[in-house]
Amino acid sequence: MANLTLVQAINLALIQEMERDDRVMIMGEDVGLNGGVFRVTEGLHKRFGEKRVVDTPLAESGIIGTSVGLAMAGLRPIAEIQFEGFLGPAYDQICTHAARMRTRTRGALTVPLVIRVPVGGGIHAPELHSDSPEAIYTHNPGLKVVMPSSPRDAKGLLISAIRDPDPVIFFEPKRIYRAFREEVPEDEYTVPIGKARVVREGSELTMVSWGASVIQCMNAIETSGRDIELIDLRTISPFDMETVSESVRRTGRAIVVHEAPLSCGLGSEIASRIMEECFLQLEAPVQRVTGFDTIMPYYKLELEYLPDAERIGQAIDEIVAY
Amino acid sequence: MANLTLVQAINLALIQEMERDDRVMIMGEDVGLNGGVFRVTEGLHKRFGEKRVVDTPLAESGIIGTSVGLAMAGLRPIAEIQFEGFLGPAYDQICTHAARMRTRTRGALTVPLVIRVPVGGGIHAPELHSDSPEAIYTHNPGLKVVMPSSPRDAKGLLISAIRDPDPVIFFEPKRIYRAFREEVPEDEYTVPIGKARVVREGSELTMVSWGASVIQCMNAIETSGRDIELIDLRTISPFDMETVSESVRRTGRAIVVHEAPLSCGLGSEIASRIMEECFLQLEAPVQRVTGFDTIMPYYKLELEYLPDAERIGQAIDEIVAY
Amino acid sequence: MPVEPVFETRIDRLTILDEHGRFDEELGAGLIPDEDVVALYRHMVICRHLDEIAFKLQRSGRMGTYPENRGQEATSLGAAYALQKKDWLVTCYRENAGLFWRGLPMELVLLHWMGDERGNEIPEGLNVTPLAIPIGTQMLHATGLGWASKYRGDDGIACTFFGDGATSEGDFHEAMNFAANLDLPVIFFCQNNSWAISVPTRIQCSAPTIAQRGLAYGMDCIQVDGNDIFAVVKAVRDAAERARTNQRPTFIEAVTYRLGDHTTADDARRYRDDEELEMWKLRDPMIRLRGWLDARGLWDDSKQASLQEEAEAHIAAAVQRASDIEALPPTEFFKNMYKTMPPNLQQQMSTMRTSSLGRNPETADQSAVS
Amino acid sequence: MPVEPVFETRIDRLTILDEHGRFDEELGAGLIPDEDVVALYRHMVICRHLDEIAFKLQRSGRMGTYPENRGQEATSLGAAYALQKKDWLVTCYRENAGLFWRGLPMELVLLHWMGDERGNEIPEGLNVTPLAIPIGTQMLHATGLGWASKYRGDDGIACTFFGDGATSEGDFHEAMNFAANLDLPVIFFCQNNSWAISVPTRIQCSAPTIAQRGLAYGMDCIQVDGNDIFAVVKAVRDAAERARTNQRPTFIEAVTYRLGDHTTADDARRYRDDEELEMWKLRDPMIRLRGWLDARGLWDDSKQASLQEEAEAHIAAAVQRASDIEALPPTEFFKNMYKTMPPNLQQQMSTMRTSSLGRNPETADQSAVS
Ligand SMILES: Cc1ncc(C[n+]2csc(CCOP(=O)(O)OP(=O)(O)O)c2C)c(N)n1
Ligand SMILES: Cc1ncc(C[n+]2csc(CCOP(=O)(O)OP(=O)(O)O)c2C)c(N)n1
Ligand SMILES: [Mg+2]
Ligand SMILES: [Mg+2]
Repeated sequence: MANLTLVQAINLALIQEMERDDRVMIMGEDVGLNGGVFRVTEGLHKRFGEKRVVDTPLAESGIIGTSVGLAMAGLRPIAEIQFEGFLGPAYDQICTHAARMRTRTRGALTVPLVIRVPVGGGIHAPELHSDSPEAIYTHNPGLKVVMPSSPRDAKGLLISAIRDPDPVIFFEPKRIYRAFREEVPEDEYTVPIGKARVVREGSELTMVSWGASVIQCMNAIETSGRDIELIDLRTISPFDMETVSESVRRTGRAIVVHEAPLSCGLGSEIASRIMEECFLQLEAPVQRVTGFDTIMPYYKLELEYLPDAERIGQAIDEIVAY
Repeated sequence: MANLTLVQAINLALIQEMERDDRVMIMGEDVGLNGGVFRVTEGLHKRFGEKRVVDTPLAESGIIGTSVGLAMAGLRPIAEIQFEGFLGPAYDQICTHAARMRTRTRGALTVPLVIRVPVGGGIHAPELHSDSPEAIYTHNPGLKVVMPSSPRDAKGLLISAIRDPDPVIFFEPKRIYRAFREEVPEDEYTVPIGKARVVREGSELTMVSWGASVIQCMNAIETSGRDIELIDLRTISPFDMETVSESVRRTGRAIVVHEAPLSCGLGSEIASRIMEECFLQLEAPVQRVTGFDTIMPYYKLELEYLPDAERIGQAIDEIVAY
Repeated sequence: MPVEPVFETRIDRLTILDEHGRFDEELGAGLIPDEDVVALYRHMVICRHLDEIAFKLQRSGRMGTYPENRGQEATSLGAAYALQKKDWLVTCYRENAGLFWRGLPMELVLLHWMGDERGNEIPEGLNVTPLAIPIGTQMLHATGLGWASKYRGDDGIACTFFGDGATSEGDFHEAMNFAANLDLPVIFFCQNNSWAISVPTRIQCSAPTIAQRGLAYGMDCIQVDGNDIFAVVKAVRDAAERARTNQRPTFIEAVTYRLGDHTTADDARRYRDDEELEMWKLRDPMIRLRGWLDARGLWDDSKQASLQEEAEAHIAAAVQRASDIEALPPTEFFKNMYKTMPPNLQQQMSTMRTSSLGRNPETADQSAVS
Repeated sequence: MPVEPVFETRIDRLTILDEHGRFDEELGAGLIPDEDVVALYRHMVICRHLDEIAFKLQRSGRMGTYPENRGQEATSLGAAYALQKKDWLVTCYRENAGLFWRGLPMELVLLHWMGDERGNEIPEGLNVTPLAIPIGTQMLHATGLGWASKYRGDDGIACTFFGDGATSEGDFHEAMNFAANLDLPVIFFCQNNSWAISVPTRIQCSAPTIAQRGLAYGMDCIQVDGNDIFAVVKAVRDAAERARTNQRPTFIEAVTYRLGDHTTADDARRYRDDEELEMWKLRDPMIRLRGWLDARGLWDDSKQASLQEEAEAHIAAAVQRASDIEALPPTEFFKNMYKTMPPNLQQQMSTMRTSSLGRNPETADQSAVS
């Protein structure tokens, strides 16, 4: 066990998988000598050489498109997109090719690719450095989407992602890159993709979240003093509806919390599924505490935009009183 | 009044707006001499000349990015993207710039741009010619998204879109481009963006749909023989929740129908909003009859994928029996 | 010197067998053994016949939209001939001739255009990617495939084909730039056929040549007469050599012409002059090659007649195989979304429903599972 | 002739005042009136001082990430000087000097980096676009803006700035290609400062020059010494002339250097040699211009001292204005999403909630509406 930050846990997972499998390679902007702008790939260039840790031209579609080719040829590329706001230029290669190659060719060609992307707000970054586009890649079929909220999960999920035979977008909540440390096993281990984690059990209400918002939920729950079950989805797509349903059937109430805008966010899917699967048990409409249906503002106001313990707390009070 | 197809109605709207406002110009692939691959811009090149009807290089990001510039300079570009499957390369310019310029500059620079895009399945077209990405541009704030289901609405909505001070994605359901005709006023008129149309009133159940699916809904309703209210959303973003809520509060039951995949589709947002706003009136969970969470298959199986009268009919039976 | 040249260059155009039948012995002699020229010619005739049949299938409603390859057979065929089996062919949709030469079963292409993913189920070891629908995107895959060969040190290269229109897409630029700057063994093969649907090449590229697009990347680049299979073979061979020995990419512009409509959904008379078409018909790569063979006594009308019969039988058999294929189960499209089907898809597939009351596994009719 | 040249060209490099202080009288004499050279120099000094202050503001937590412009002042300044007020400046984020010359209030740039959209509220008629964060995307807007001028026939042009890294993005290619093929009055101005964060230029472009990227489009292109404001002014003037009279775009590669870190979030020592930095410090455009002025008796130490004071006062006042600006109401970000706020946003804004029990308008506290 080592006491690691999220950044360190991811770095460790990368090292271990690269040691284990020489088909694994890393590519992206500034991932080499510089170790990535968040230092997630720190030391890897030195350790594995420039053949396996490659600084690419500044072109996101190029990074993903060539990764698709590398993956079709049987390698295991891990592509870094520097910020989620720069996934846009790669959208087409992700959704048109990475996500479709297996079904297009009936498995003759596949894309075992991991796309690592820092995500979310709260670090006072410039424009387009604070968004949360996970629902976009959930609505687009053919991808897996993962977002850890803790160092331990991060390591295990990333190892699963690297070994996964299908393309995985691995979102790293930058707000908690270094926010806290956790004991992380030094040996390799996997956390399964598609399985949620019950962070805390409870009977009054089910709260579902992922990424950095999980921390906000914890704070709100602690402040509320109520017996709330908190589920960290960990995998966004395909998400673990079984765990959510089972919980809501017990508690009868649910709140979903995420940073992304409300409309057509993953919260809407979860709320709909809860209604569908727990209709007769529901005591109140599922509440969604999310980003607003606006562009994430420049950082002076980002904390007004992001769901925080206070907003979550209000929703708790209201839903319990309903 | 003239008896027009959807294609003709759109063509007429384009002509009338170009006559009225010489800032209006059209650009895209094959929109000139060829009149567009669906002939929507037929005759415009001849009528308005190559300055106002421009064949561009084959580059969707280029089409949208230059349109953003044209619009910021005060022109009224109408950009055609040849098929919805080719919006991908333009995703970044749409969501990063067109959608953000007003809020970024607090209104100092704005993007009065219309992006016309044929959408949806059912015409036995090749891969990537049959998708329904409307929810993607609904989750991304800052855009308006419109999808008519009839020639009359199409003309009025397109005129509204062209006059709108903000970017509008105007989706044209290609399955009904020429499927039927309708009396369309010859004079110019507008249909307001953001207002649904009650296609048919009813008391047993509310059905919400848009685009080509509205026709499938009508068929299912007729077959069912039930007293069903059918709402054609017409505008996807921002959608007219008021009309939906008012209806469901009366009927207590709702089905949403769309071609796009289920998860995080607009159906999920509508279902969630219905739960939120009509919780106490709901007699059954809102049902979503949609595309599956898979890639739209090649055309041999596209009719298995698309929601049709039969699948909608099953949902009607089940929800009424619930 | 305040104004000083820092870079000088030129673009060459390569022709070996020109449109007037003149053959450059110096470059051409021994380039392709006679029996191979015959084989290539035979192959072209067969592919040309496929176009005819596919066109008819489309018109009679037995096939969806189909893009004729007519007039462009020499390009991909010459390239496929010049390359090795281990090299990747990363094509668009006008490279039937090259794909069949490599060994792609003809019915796969038919199935593709019949709206059936089985047409993309590339047999193992063939090293070709499926026909690419989104224009300009597949070149990046070639860059990645070439990169993988370099990574592994397996001496393979990737050759990607695309149209003049495709060179306008951003992905084209990124693919070329990655290959040039990371030193990757890739051949970028542009089929400049004068048109992108109704848009003439000058809207895609107003420079004197498309070949010079390679200069932006410091890449070797050349223009070839794309209706001259000898020139194509030589250019691709040289490029392959460069890729294999120095890991350097090459950009080839092959000047050719689309003799048919863009696809069966198009009517080129709306935008294209008859004169232009007639002129290019004279430059048909098949006519040219036939002339070369005739002149050398390697071919004659009776051979042609029996080849024609052979072609008809060959294509008829392929059409038969494509038409006889068993119907897909309606749930087919769920099956290859992921290696392992996640629960939500299992649920949707087992009921063929998305509405929850229908897809509730407890109440669903389990017999629907296929 | 089987191999025949079809295109020949070369790229020139333009320098007028070189790094050794040599001035080409033939090209340089009268290019910029003496009093303007003084004004430009003064402007550079003031901008340089802004970097210093902004850096300190960031370090003391009063500003977010900030990208120093240090060492690159001559590029955008020379261009802004050479252009007319009606021409658009479409910048990235290292063009402070040009923007201020055009008249952009300095506090706007400060506000931008302080995380405040008011920094992008460009005063009317200034014809500049906001600082662009997504690399490589803004050039397309310039192409559109130039197109609009041509459409209107108003004789304006657009000049867009971007880094060496930006030339790797697909949008760069599309912007250049549209401008060249549709004959649009646009100047593409690349600031090649050797680095894109930690990635050296050769990874972005392994060709001998970045300038030759323009050859792909048949565009006029030139390399200039970007630390020589005379060369920049001449190149931009020539390009503007070409754009205004022939609607033709030009590609300019200005070779310059980023003397600071990429931004305040970066530490260039991790990837950059000290030697390289030291060499470039000697080529500082400000030192060079000061030398020229000194030699002509147009400047001296006492002028420098009073300018320094003036700069300090000037920047201090701008910082003051940026800091004194009234706080934004928390609901501010709803207000400019659309010209007319749709109901769902009104609802969310009035309650600052997304959860429905909180945003129900009947139960919501209407006093929250701002
Ligand atoms: C990204 C994208 N945009 C638009 C289209 C529609 N489209 C199909 S083929 C074509 C023209 C392609 O021209 P070119 O690259 O020259 O190839 P050619 O058909 O001439 O062989 C267009 C615009 C598409 N398939 N993909
Ligand atoms: C699309 C996009 N990708 C990545 C980034 C992150 N990023 C910011 S600046 C930069 C380097 C830019 O280099 P260059 O274009 O040379 O400009 P310079 O900073 O050197 O002036 C990168 C990669 C971004 N802002 N946008
Ligand atoms: Mg073409
Ligand atoms: Mg740079």
